[in-house]
Formats: sequence, C-alpha cells, structure tokens
Amino acid sequence: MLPFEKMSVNEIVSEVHDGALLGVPADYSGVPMSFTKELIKKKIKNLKLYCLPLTTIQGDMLIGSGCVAEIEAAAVSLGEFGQAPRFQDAVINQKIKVRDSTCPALHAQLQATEKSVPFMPLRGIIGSDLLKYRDDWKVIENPMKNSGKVGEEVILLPAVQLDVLVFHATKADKNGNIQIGRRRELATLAHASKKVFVTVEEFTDEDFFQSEVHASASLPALYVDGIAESANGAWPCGLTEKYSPDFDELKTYSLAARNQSSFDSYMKGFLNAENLQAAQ
Amino acid sequence: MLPFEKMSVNEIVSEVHDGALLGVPADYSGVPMSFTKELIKKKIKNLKLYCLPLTTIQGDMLIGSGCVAEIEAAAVSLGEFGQAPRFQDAVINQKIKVRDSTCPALHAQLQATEKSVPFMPLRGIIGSDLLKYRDDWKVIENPMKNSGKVGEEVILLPAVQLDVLVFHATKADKNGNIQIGRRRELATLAHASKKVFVTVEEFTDEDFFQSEVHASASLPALYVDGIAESANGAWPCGLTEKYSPDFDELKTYSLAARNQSSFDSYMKGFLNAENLQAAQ
Amino acid sequence: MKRYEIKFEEILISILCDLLSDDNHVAVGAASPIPGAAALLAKEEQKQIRKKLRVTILHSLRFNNFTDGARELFDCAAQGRIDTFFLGGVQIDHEANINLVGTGKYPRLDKRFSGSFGSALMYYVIPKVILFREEHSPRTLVKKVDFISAPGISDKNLYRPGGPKYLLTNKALFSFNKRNRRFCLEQIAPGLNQYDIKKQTGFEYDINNQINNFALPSKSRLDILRKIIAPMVSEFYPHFAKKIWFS
Amino acid sequence: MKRYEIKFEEILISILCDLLSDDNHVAVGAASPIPGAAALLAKEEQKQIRKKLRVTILHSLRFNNFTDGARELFDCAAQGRIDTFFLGGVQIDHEANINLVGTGKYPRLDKRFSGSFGSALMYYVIPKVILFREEHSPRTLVKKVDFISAPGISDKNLYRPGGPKYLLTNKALFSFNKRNRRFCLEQIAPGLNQYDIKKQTGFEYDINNQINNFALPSKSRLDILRKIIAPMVSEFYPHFAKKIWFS
Repeated sequence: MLPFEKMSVNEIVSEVHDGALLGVPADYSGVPMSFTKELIKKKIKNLKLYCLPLTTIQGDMLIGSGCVAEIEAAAVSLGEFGQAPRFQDAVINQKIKVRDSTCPALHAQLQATEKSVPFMPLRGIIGSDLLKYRDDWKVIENPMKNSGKVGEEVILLPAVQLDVLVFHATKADKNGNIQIGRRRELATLAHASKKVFVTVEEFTDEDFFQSEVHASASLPALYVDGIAESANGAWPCGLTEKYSPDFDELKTYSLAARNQSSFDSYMKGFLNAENLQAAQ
Repeated sequence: MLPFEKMSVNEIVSEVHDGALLGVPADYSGVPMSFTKELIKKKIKNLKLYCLPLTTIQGDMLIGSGCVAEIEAAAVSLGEFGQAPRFQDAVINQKIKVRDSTCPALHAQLQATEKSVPFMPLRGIIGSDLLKYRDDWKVIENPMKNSGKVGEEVILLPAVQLDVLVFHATKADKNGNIQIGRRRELATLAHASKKVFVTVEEFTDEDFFQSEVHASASLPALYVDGIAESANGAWPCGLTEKYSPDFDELKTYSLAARNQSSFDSYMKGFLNAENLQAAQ
Repeated sequence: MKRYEIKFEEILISILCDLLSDDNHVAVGAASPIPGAAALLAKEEQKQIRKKLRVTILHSLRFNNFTDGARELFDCAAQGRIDTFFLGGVQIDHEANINLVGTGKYPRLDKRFSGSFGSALMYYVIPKVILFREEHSPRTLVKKVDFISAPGISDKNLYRPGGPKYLLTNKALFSFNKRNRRFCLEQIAPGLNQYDIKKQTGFEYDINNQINNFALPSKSRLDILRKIIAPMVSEFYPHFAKKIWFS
Repeated sequence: MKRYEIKFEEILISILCDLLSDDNHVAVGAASPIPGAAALLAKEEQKQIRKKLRVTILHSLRFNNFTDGARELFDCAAQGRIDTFFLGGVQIDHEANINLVGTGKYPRLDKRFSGSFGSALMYYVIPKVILFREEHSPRTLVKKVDFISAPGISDKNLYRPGGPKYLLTNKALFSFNKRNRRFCLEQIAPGLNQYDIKKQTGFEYDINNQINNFALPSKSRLDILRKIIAPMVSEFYPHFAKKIWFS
C-alpha cells in the first residue's frame, strides 16, 4: 500500500468536471501544462479559472479552446511575448466573463478560506474601478477603536474555496509530500482547495521530513489527493531549478494565437504530439 | 563592510527599552535565553510580553525578576515541569496584567500587521470568557452576502505591532539571512515587529539563497536589524536539530521558582555564571 | 500475558485508541503522552488492515506534518482537515465547558493555571474533541466552571461544526450528547462502581443502559503498543515512555 | 567612450538610477528590464560608497529576497519595508491615475490589456512609485484614463502612505505634485524641446523653471553598467540584455 494516491495525468483530468472552479498557478509556480493538454483534449467546458495571481499560456490556451466561462485574475498575458491573444479576443467578443482583480486580493481571498473566516480585509483598492464591478467585495468603515485609522474605509473580500487545484512540481517524496521550495503561494492554494492534484517531474525515495530544511520546502501530503508523474510536465513553461521556459515555443505560440484559425492549427499539433518535447 | 549588522548580545539588550512590547517565541521556536539573561541583568522594567502563543521559562524568569508589567499569551507554563510558579504568583498577587488569549488569535493579530490591515477576523472565541475581558476585540455580524453563514457573528482582532522581537536560531548566512526551518511563526513575528534581533549558534559562510530548498527555510535578512553569535544561546531550552532541552536544569528551575527567595538565589547563580553551560 | 501486568496508562491508551477507529486525521497537542500513544497505536492498527490514519503530534518532529509554522494546526483544523483532537481542563462542567485558566473569580483568581491554549478555536471546529483529564474528582468535574476557556455548546448563529464527543478520566468514560447538553456515563474503571463515579463527579449526567467496565487491551494490541509504539513515544515524550515501559 | 555610443536604454537606466539614491529597498516587478537594471546599478554605486541598497527583483531567483511566496511582495510593501516600486500603464492621466486593463468602456472594451497586477495595493502603500512608460504619446498620456486600475490620489479618510513621485517616458521625466494633483516637467530627452513634449502629451502639466535635458551617464557609471550590471541582467532578462549589450 502506497502512503499516497499515485495517478496518471488522465486520472487527474477525470477529477475535473465541467463548471469547476480551478486553481491556476502563475508562470513561476509550476504550470501543469501536460495536464492542461489532456484537459483540453477532454473538451472540458465552462471552467472558472482562479489565477494566483495571473496566468500566461495555460489560461490563454484553455480560453482559446473554448473551455472557460469565467476567469478571475490580476493579469492575463504572455509575459515577455506580450498580450494573451485568445484572452483578448474572448474578452472583446464577450465569450468569457472576467472578474478583474489585483494580486493581493487574490491572495487574501484564499487566505480567508485558509483560516476559515468569511472574509479578509485589505487596504488599497478603494478609488480603483476594479471595485465598481465587484459586488462580492464590500466596503466598511473600520470598526476598531485603537487599530488602523479612525473612520478609514477598508475592503472586505469574500473567502473563496477552489473546487480543484492542479500544479506541477519538481518531485514528490515517498510519503507523497511535494517539494515546492519558496513557492509558498502553492500552499495557500492547496489549503483553500477541496481537491488538490499534483504532477511531478519524478517520484523520489527521499523523506523530505527527515530534515527541517527540506521539510520547510514541502507541501505536506495531507493536502494532496493524488500525484502523477509527468516528465517535462510544465513545458513549454519553465520549472524553477529544472528547466527554463522554451522561449522558441512560447514565441511560436504567441504568433499562432493571434487569430483563431492559426491557434486551432497550432493546438492540433500540440494536442496530438505523442510526448512533450524535451526541455533543456 | 558586512552586508548585515553584527552585534553582541549586550548590544541587542541595549535596543530593548523599558516598557517595550517584546515578541516572545514559544519553547519550540528558539528561545533567546542568553539575551534574556542579559536583559534581566540590565534590570529592565515594565516590559509587555507578546507570546506566540506561549512562553515557558523565559517568561517566568522575566516575571519573577520584576521586569514585566503585562503579558498577552495563550499559556504560560513550564511544559513537562508543570505550572510556571513566578507567573502564578504574579497573577495571584496582581503584580502583572494578563491579557488572556488563545493561540490562533495571537497568530491572527500579527497577521493583521503583516498585511497592514486594521483587524483580522476569526471564528470561535464567542461564548468563551476570554472575550469578556478583551475590550480590544470586537464582535460584528458577518456583512458578506455569499461568504460564511448569514447573520453569523465573527470576532475582529486588532493588528498588533511589536516594538522588538528577539529569538534564537541555528545559523545566519553570510548575507544575514536566518535559518528558521519550519518555524514559520518566526517570520510572522518578524513581519509584525518594528525591530528584529536574532542570536545564532553560529555564522556560516553559506548563502542560503543559492538553492530554493535552503532559501525556503530562511527568514530574509531584510527583516533583521542585527545578529549576535551566542553558542548554546537557547540553554536551558532546546534548539531543533541542535540540542535537547536540559531537563535537569529545567527541573531545578521549576523547583527553585516555587517561592521568591529560592528563585532569587537560583537567579543569582544563573545571572553570574560566566558562560552558559554546554548543552548536549 | 497476565492481566495484572497491564499498566493503567495502557488501558487509557487502549480506550482512546478505540475512539479513533473511523478517523482520517488525528492531531495531538503539547504535553499529551497518552493521547499521543493512542493515536500512534490506532495508526499502526489501521495500517495492518490497509487503512490510512494520519497522525499529527505537535510535540514531535517526526510526526509533525506541518510546514506552515505554529498557526497551521489551527488553520488546518478550521479547514475541516482534522477529525479528532484532545483537550484537557482544570475544570470541566456538565455542559462540557472547559476551564484552563484558573479557579476563583477571574481576574482575581485563587489559583492560576497555564491558559486556554488553542481551545477557543479548536473546540469549535474539530468534529470529535475528546476531553481527557486523568483526575476525576468533584474539584475537576464541576457543576459550573469558574472560567469558560471554551464552551461545550454554542448558539445556532455561530459557525460551529465541532465540539465535545467524549470525556475520559482515570475513573470513567462519558459520551457527550449535544442535544440534551449532558454527559452520559459509558464505561467505568476496573474496581469501581456507579456509586463511586457519582460520588466523585460534581455534575449530573445520564447513564447508558449497557454500562461496561473499561475494556482491557488485547494481547495483540499490547504487543503492538509495547514493541512498536513505545519506542516512537520515546522520541517526543521520553520521560513518559521511560516511566511506563522502560524502567 | 564617445557620446554617440551610449544606447538610449542606458540613458533611461541612468535617469532611473538617479532617482533611487536615497532608498533602502527598491523592488522591481515582472517584465521590467530597464527598472531592474537601474536598481542593480544604484545598488552597485551605493556599495562603492559603503552604503547598502537592497534590491528585490521578482523575476529573478538570485535577487528575489522573499521566502513567503508570491504574497510577500505585497505584505512587505504594506508593512512599509519597500521605498520604491515601478508601475506602468496603458494609459496615465493628469492626476496620475493608471490604467492597465484596456481602452474603451469597461467591461465592453475596444482593446484589452493584461490587467491591474498588484497596482491597486502597491500604488497606495509604497512611498515612491515611479511610473515608467516608454511610449510617450497622446494615446498613452491622456486627459482621463478609461479605467482606473489604481488612482493617483486618494481621499483623506483612506490609508495611503504611498503614491506616484515620478513619470519617465522615452521623451521626458516628470515629477508629480500631490498637492496640486499635477505632473511637472523636469527633464527632456536629447533632441527634443518643450513644444515637442506638449504636442505628445494628452494632459496639462506644470513646467520646472530649471528644465534640463536628460542627464547622460558618466563614463564610470557606463563602465559599471556594462561590466557589472549587464551580466546580472542576463540572468533574468536574457533577451533584453542580449539586445542592448551582447549583440
């Protein structure tokens, strides 16, 4: 008996249902691209993406493939390769609903769920037009006597619980603990998700909890519902200390995505490739 | 030029002033006992201790030595060696003010300062007598429409900023980063303190940020105002992966502290010992 | 192995172990060697029938599953990821209110104890809280506690998925009935009868029709406890382990 | 080294560098090679006069001082531990409101851009925010932004220790005066005059009496930039570094 649930990427995909609120990690946090590929193949529909705090190619591909109904994010772009064309197109043509946010609000809404409180306060935001379109955010006057400014207005953000989180990581140890290093936003995401699945470059025989230093770099197995091995699973995105982003491929994508038909033919190749390309 | 401030333990002590709100780590987080010894020698007065979330011998010694006016904690005890006698005596004889709290509230108040928000919500507590004696805590009805229970009552806890935090750790790297391992409550404490000083077993030539795993075990130097070397600096408390608590000494203390005169003579020996005893 | 060889602590461990059989995640706070040993015993027995029980023992490095600092226990509990936790009490009353602060009229106490620890959240959010207080006397089990560190029951308008389910002392095991807000006597320690319990309990309680004596651990359970669990307990409660098993 | 050899990006880096000389901690967000290079240059120059400037570059592993995940930048800024940060803007208006979301009437936009990132907090809490937008034209510097990602100024009843201090484009450097809610023209790019700036700016602004051309980097600064800073920038902005220095 394994101390954790070993799955295939496709088994993870089968745990994500139409309409799910899916946690999406930023480009620096381990983008689960091999999972995303299978998710698109499955023709999933009406996903709601919750980006912490942004998405790049993962979100743009899912949107361009018609899988997304709604997205909550602080930014959607292709980073160095400019704007995210399928996202732009979907917004302009009102194919998706965007809940425009700001990075710290996306963190705070998950921290509320992490602590199981109904809301989290935040400063800033008031005076931004973001607030006009967020009827789930609420402005109150600071009710505290000796903390904060007297009479200051503060925003309360609702607790958001994700249905599913999937991310890609370097390795899992023999007990199902995941090495996340400094990417602690993955822990916040996991704490705030009903289900958590992880793709990893490799399973190792290590026990991360044998040393305090290594333990501190881990997401404990208790938050993880299943793990799949997937070498180069973030390609063409990069994975910290493992491989850089595949800049050529990302550039190719950014050009192809400029219109739907060239995007479609790019995706045909991407989805049918037997294996993911080896990254350096 | 060193990239950080190297100090002596006495120089750290001179940064702590009468009446300061001092952050006090739990017995598992690196108790700065060599600092505490010098602080008592300095005859500091009217300290307010903020314990995250509890204190053992450090708090009891400071209280018994007349250094403390107020303490906020979820618990004060000598752990395996029973109640904290100088604390008990000071409470019964009303020599100190106790702000009785509960662990998650002590964490949340610092998290509010970490995020620079005036308050942090928390569930629980309502119905506990703790609330009756905390006029800095405020009960509100959940104002959110779709988050939490409709009409539920929630406590708001004030943001608390510490004047000074001092803790003991295994090592500092050549850039002044501190290895804290899994003791991430030390990061929360540091984020919420105006000044942070650390005593360490040793300075090393390492650069913790050379690897993601090691970096993730570190408190960044940017939160640290000064570091002093102090071998066995937690003695007679323990230090994770370095040395166990000195059970014999802790037991000796627990017996001596039962009344003020035997405490006083114990402290005479403790304060005048040239060096801290070697721990195994 | 003969009956008289069983230590009383082993019986308590065994009773607590029986209460954990349906759990997925049991957490044990500081200074709780008997609950800690019970949780590890349950984990080992579950493993032998190929079920997984996760045990988090805060006082241990090896059995501490957390990496987000001291607040993670509370966050994790509030998220609903911990099934069972243990709490004590200087005083416990008939409505399962617990007092960890002191006796007398707060804040002018007659006797001060350590404090409420995390009880004012944990008691609210963990579905199965087991109260464990070895001393069973009219001064520990009282009609009304002098200070409520955490209440046994809350109003409907509060978020409270958790609360007390059992109370174990060195004399008896009670269950707690949330609806009628009363404890119910379930088991009695060997050598005692219902009258002894009544005399030593400061509050009123119901009595189960089928009241039993404390169940004694089976030989196979004792073997596991002594051979596998005792050395584990030595890691984080060396003094307790030495006293019970290695002296 | 002759003047015509200086790249225009190097001038921008040098101007930004001059704005950082009093700082203790400068943070640089994603996709900001010129601010990133400027911050590292300032750090190196400070080091040579034995002063310490801390630089946090989010896009880098080596210059990322954080260990608490992606939220630490925002928490750290809110705590008042970051002196200077850089923000851009699809549009910037006369009151220093910035728009990172799109043009047209939200939510039915004509053109959509990436989004507000962390601006809706960072702009409020960091004392010296430097707006950096290379394109200087009536479509980027507008009378009124179509969407306020973050406002330049806030009401008194808000907590707002931070805000805009400068705006640098490829044509001019402005300071921002919080009291009269206007930008003030301070420096002009080589080869341009005040009339050129006026024509290319969609909003009104004040003009400093002593208006200068962009200061050019000294030879020693250029040496540091090319020999020490350029290789560092290669680590996290390889394409930018290659374009400017290694092609």
